[in-house]
Amino acid sequence: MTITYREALRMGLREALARDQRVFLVGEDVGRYGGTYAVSKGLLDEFGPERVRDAPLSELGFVGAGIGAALGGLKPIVEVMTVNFSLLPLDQIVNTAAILRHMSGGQFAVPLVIRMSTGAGRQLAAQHSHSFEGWYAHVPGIKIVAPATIDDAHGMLGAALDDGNPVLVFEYPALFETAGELSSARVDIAHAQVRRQGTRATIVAYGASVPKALAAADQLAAEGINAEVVDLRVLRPLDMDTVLASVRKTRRAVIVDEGWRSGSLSAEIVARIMEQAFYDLDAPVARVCREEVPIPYPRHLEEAALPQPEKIVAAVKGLFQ
Amino acid sequence: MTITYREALRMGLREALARDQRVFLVGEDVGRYGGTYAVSKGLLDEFGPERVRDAPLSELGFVGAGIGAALGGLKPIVEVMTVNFSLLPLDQIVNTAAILRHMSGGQFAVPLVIRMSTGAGRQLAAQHSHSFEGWYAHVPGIKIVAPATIDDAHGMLGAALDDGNPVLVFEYPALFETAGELSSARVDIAHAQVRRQGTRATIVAYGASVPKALAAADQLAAEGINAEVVDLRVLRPLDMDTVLASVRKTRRAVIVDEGWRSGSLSAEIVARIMEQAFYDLDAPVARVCREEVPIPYPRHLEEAALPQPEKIVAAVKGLFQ
Amino acid sequence: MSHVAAPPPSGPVPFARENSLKLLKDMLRIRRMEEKCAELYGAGRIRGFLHLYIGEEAVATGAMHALARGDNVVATYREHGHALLKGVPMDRIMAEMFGKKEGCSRGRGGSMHLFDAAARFYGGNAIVGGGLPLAVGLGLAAKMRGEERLTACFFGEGAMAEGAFHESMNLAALWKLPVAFFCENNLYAMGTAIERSESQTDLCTKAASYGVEAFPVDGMDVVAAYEGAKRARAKALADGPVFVEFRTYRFRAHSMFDPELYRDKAEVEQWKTRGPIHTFTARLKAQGDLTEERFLELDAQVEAEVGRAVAFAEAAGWEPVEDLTRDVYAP
Amino acid sequence: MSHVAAPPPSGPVPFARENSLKLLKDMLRIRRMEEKCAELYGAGRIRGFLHLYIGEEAVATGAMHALARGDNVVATYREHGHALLKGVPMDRIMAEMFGKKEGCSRGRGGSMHLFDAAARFYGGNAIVGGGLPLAVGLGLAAKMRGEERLTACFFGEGAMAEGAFHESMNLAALWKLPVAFFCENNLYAMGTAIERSESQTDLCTKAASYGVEAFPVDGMDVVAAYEGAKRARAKALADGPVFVEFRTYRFRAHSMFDPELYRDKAEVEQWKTRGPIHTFTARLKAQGDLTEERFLELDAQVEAEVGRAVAFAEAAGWEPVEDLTRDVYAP
Ligand SMILES: Cc1ncc(C[n+]2csc(CCOP(=O)(O)OP(=O)(O)O)c2C)c(N)n1
Ligand SMILES: Cc1ncc(C[n+]2csc(CCOP(=O)(O)OP(=O)(O)O)c2C)c(N)n1
Ligand SMILES: [Mg+2]
Ligand SMILES: [Mg+2]
Repeated sequence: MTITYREALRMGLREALARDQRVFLVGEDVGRYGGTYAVSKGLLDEFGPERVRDAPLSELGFVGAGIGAALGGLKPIVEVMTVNFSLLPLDQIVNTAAILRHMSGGQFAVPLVIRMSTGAGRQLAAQHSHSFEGWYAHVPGIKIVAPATIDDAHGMLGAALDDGNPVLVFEYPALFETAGELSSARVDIAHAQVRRQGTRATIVAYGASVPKALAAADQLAAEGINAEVVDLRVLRPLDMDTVLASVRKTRRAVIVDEGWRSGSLSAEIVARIMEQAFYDLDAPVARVCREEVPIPYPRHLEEAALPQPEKIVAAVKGLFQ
Repeated sequence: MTITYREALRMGLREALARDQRVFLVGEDVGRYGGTYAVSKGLLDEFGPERVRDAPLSELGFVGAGIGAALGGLKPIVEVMTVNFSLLPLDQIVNTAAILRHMSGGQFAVPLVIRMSTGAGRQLAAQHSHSFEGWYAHVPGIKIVAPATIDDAHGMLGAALDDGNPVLVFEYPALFETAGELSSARVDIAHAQVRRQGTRATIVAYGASVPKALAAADQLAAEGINAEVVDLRVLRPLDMDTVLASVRKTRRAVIVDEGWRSGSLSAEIVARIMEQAFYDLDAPVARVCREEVPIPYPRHLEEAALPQPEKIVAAVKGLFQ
Repeated sequence: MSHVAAPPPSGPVPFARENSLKLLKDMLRIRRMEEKCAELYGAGRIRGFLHLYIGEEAVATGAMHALARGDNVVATYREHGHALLKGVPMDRIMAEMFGKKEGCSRGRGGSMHLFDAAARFYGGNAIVGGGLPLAVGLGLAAKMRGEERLTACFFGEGAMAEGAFHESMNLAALWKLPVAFFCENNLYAMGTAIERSESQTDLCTKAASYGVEAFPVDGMDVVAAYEGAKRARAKALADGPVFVEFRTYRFRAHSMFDPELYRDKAEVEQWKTRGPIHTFTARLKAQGDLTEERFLELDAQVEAEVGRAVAFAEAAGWEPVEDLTRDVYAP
Repeated sequence: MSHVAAPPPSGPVPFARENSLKLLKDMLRIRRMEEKCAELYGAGRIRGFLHLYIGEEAVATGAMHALARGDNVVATYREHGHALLKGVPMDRIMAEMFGKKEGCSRGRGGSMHLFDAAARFYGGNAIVGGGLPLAVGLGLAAKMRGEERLTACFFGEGAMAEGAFHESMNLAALWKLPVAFFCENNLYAMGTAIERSESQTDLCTKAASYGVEAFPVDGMDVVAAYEGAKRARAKALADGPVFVEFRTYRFRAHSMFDPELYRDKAEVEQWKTRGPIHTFTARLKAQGDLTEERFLELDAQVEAEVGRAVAFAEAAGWEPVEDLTRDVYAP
């Protein structure tokens, strides 16, 4: 079946709501409006206003309420409309959801999923174009997933609900219109995945950067450089085995990250390669990240600020100089 | 003159308030209570309640008000009692203070200083022991400083107020009782500083980890390893010239960071060394960081979770294996 | 909270004729500028999010006429009208919408982020509630510097559910700051009707609980909006913060992406009978202050201004990529 | 808001004698346990932050007696009393204070982070206002699952300035959740007196602005506290959220580090005349429900319990370092 990334997300939501009465969806405009990006469209009619629950503009309040509802025996899916607004409830995520199990000596589980859209590329300017996946990946006690494919957009939500930990699911509006075949394979939220086999360099990417990495690999192949593309998929805990296996094979790597370069998740990947595969490298690992600037509105400047296939191509070629 | 780190901070505040009528201090309990850590004790009597202004518990509100006051022509020093509470106003810091100058095309400056205490080590448990300096260092548009010495505790505030950008000053309760000589030298907020000369390995640290790094270097010296210690001082923008000069000399490095290992600032330092000094290294760079766990209350577990001189010593020795 | 519109504003307009015509013309300037923006959005000249103020023009028009030049204004992503009437030139607004470097934010902000230091227009904020603490700080600065300067802060009724509203109201009231909180209650926050967003739909009761003077105003009536804002300004400069609920309605979708599943067409049509421009026009005509010719003349002047603004924007240049990271930090 | 204490609670205690003695004993249990904690803090056995509830015992005691076993409680860093009376055994609390693995949070939380799943005691939260949204969620879960279960949420008056308070009240009211908001108004947030923290010092007026039933209760009188909490519980289970302002006072410093520069000794002394334990004792004696011997006997029982708890804590073990990262994630 060929569906879009958006439809895959919706299908995942519908299945989760249908499968378990404890699951409910809460967030701003998830119901009557149908979701800002129309992801939850139709679900209000199907499941009613208790289980597809519109919340007022109060991100701290309803994320915290989601945590409480999880403690109270439900399995909430909280939608924070975009990552840009997720700084408002960050305290609840870091200081309650992430630590409660440990701090209570293992007594309390928080089986919660928080979904949010993330990333730039739609000319929404500085306050609506953040990529904070890397920030969240810094926090012990939560898991972070970044679906880049149709199968992951569909399947990661269910896996996240089954996980028993608070899981943050990052969705990429830049991918919402992409279409592809939905397979019947179950997805896990434990492993990175090689999306394209290659021998001469490894490109590590996640989320909306994955298709960019694949496009770059196509171009490189045309120029005779056979690059492998690893989709991280899970940003915490990192599956370094898959990354390192690829790097040890190719001996060269470029990390692509839509976050600002300094302190982005790409730095952690580089540091781990340094720590664990230093002697396997034929060249220093390179990074392609967001420029260190608030994203400007005009298209040419936004494009210049973000990772692009050409920049990835250039970075890979740079590994051979 | 020998004074404590706390007294040096207070002296910096007093001088700033005395020097410029536009400067004022606002935050929870900075006035009548004298500051949670007694840093601002006495300033209310000296400067009055308008300029040493107690704020209600509303971090988002008064940090945002500080930004507005800066726009309105004042030079606010906003105290967020501890970094742990700074997640509440994070949206104002990231989505307004950091981006306003750029997003407005250079029209609006935000000459604001935000002070907060940070770090663990006082058995305050999971919600009161965070180290988020690295998170802040990810954000373009703000500067981040971390005084580790008496001179820096005294002088960085004035330099921050003169800077013209929003500057976050991180203060270390773990160092408040340390005493030392106050010199008359002016400090900048642009450079890292070599705190101990060495030849065989570089230890990079900041904040409360600096004395730990120095203690480790003493121990290493006793064992015949002459280590150099670099105090980062400024966490954004990073002064990599000083770090790289040291690493190129010693060819080995350990980065110490009180933040959780994955995605801490240490990763960025490692990544930059990879990018810029890969061929100068004789061994992979190592890291000594916080374990990936919410800080537990008992002393033995807290100590086990944090960087300690012995762990730094072991990491440096590991570079030679 | 009833979503049913009251009867259209009517009765004599108590202003000198020239003032009335200025108000009318300013409402038209917002309307025509935004109609043009919608058209340009369709044509792909304007991108990103675009939130139109159409239907709500009486609020910004009445309020801005009540403010002094030296007053500060803080607004939201639905701020084209506020920027224009606070004194940001239309051509610079239009260039900003295009993303051109002659735009009022150098093209970097677009529709949601209009700024103008000279006009004391502090934006343009795409974080709901994000401007409120700023306004408190601007008010604090004015007070500490001994300036006679109001800060007016505009926000939607949806923003009142945010913690930022609560903290800002409390701070402004505690510190007795010269801040006017201008709530534009258009009954919806995206698709969320006020009764699903506020447990207390009487917004003035809510605001009064901070010990702040609060009153409602008919936001479809530019006369009431002007008088309400004027009263608020005087009060705020004398005694500290004031809250005004401007009862209004947006005639268009929330943004250009909104399928409007959440409200009836009939409700929209009913509110349109209270449209601020045609009702004001009718009242002025009724009292002999306006003829159809004069109206058409004004409208033509406005259309000409819009035309010039579009031409300016079209002719303006792009910021060079080399300047991408300029202004991230002070030089 | 006057900081002057009202006359001490007086008049007949309308409970059966055994109930009254149980209330008295529970107040004593909190008091003696905390006095011991203060002593142990001085001796370095307890570390970190320690916030004592001394003076405020009537609130938690009255409230917990009004709750059912199956009710949920969410509290703050000043929560020893709440934990104890919700059913967390004193020895496990004391072991937690020591940081021992037999502690109710495995020793990881200490004073500010007591937890007990069996007692439905959800902490212990060192972020001011942080527990309020949790309580809303617990209430939502109870409602969606059709359980007859109250969630009681305790917080200080200082927390009411936080956005978290505002958002939580609004959500609970909108969704009509069975949540009791129990505000412990002790007039200070650290060193900040209520009139510098709230523009509206009448907290019930403030709470009522959310469309929530709100009433004040004398928090120094365990009779009033019990009756207030009982009324709140019934109302919340039937109709949705209720707010109760318990007017109380802390006799000790904010935490063990506080030099108390911000209030007069005379004010503290005056409030001490209203101390919840000695006034209740006097009333029971006056009506013949208590003799001095019986009081001493109760007190001795309590002292014995405290002694056992300390012995338990002393004997308990440390969590091994190998378990440091256990429970970060689900197994
Ligand atoms: C903090 C935050 N949350 C959510 C959004 C998405 N959003 C943009 S506008 C809006 C509705 C705001 O409604 P209201 O305050 O009534 O203003 P109106 O649009 O009606 O003028 C929402 C939910 C946002 N921009 N910021
Ligand atoms: C978000 C946050 N800000 C600041 C603090 C520091 N702090 C701890 S307790 C406290 C005062 C709280 O006062 P109140 O809510 O009245 O409770 P009380 O201590 O009087 O019981 C403050 C400012 C904190 N823990 N959390
Ligand atoms: Mg609205
Ligand atoms: Mg208090």
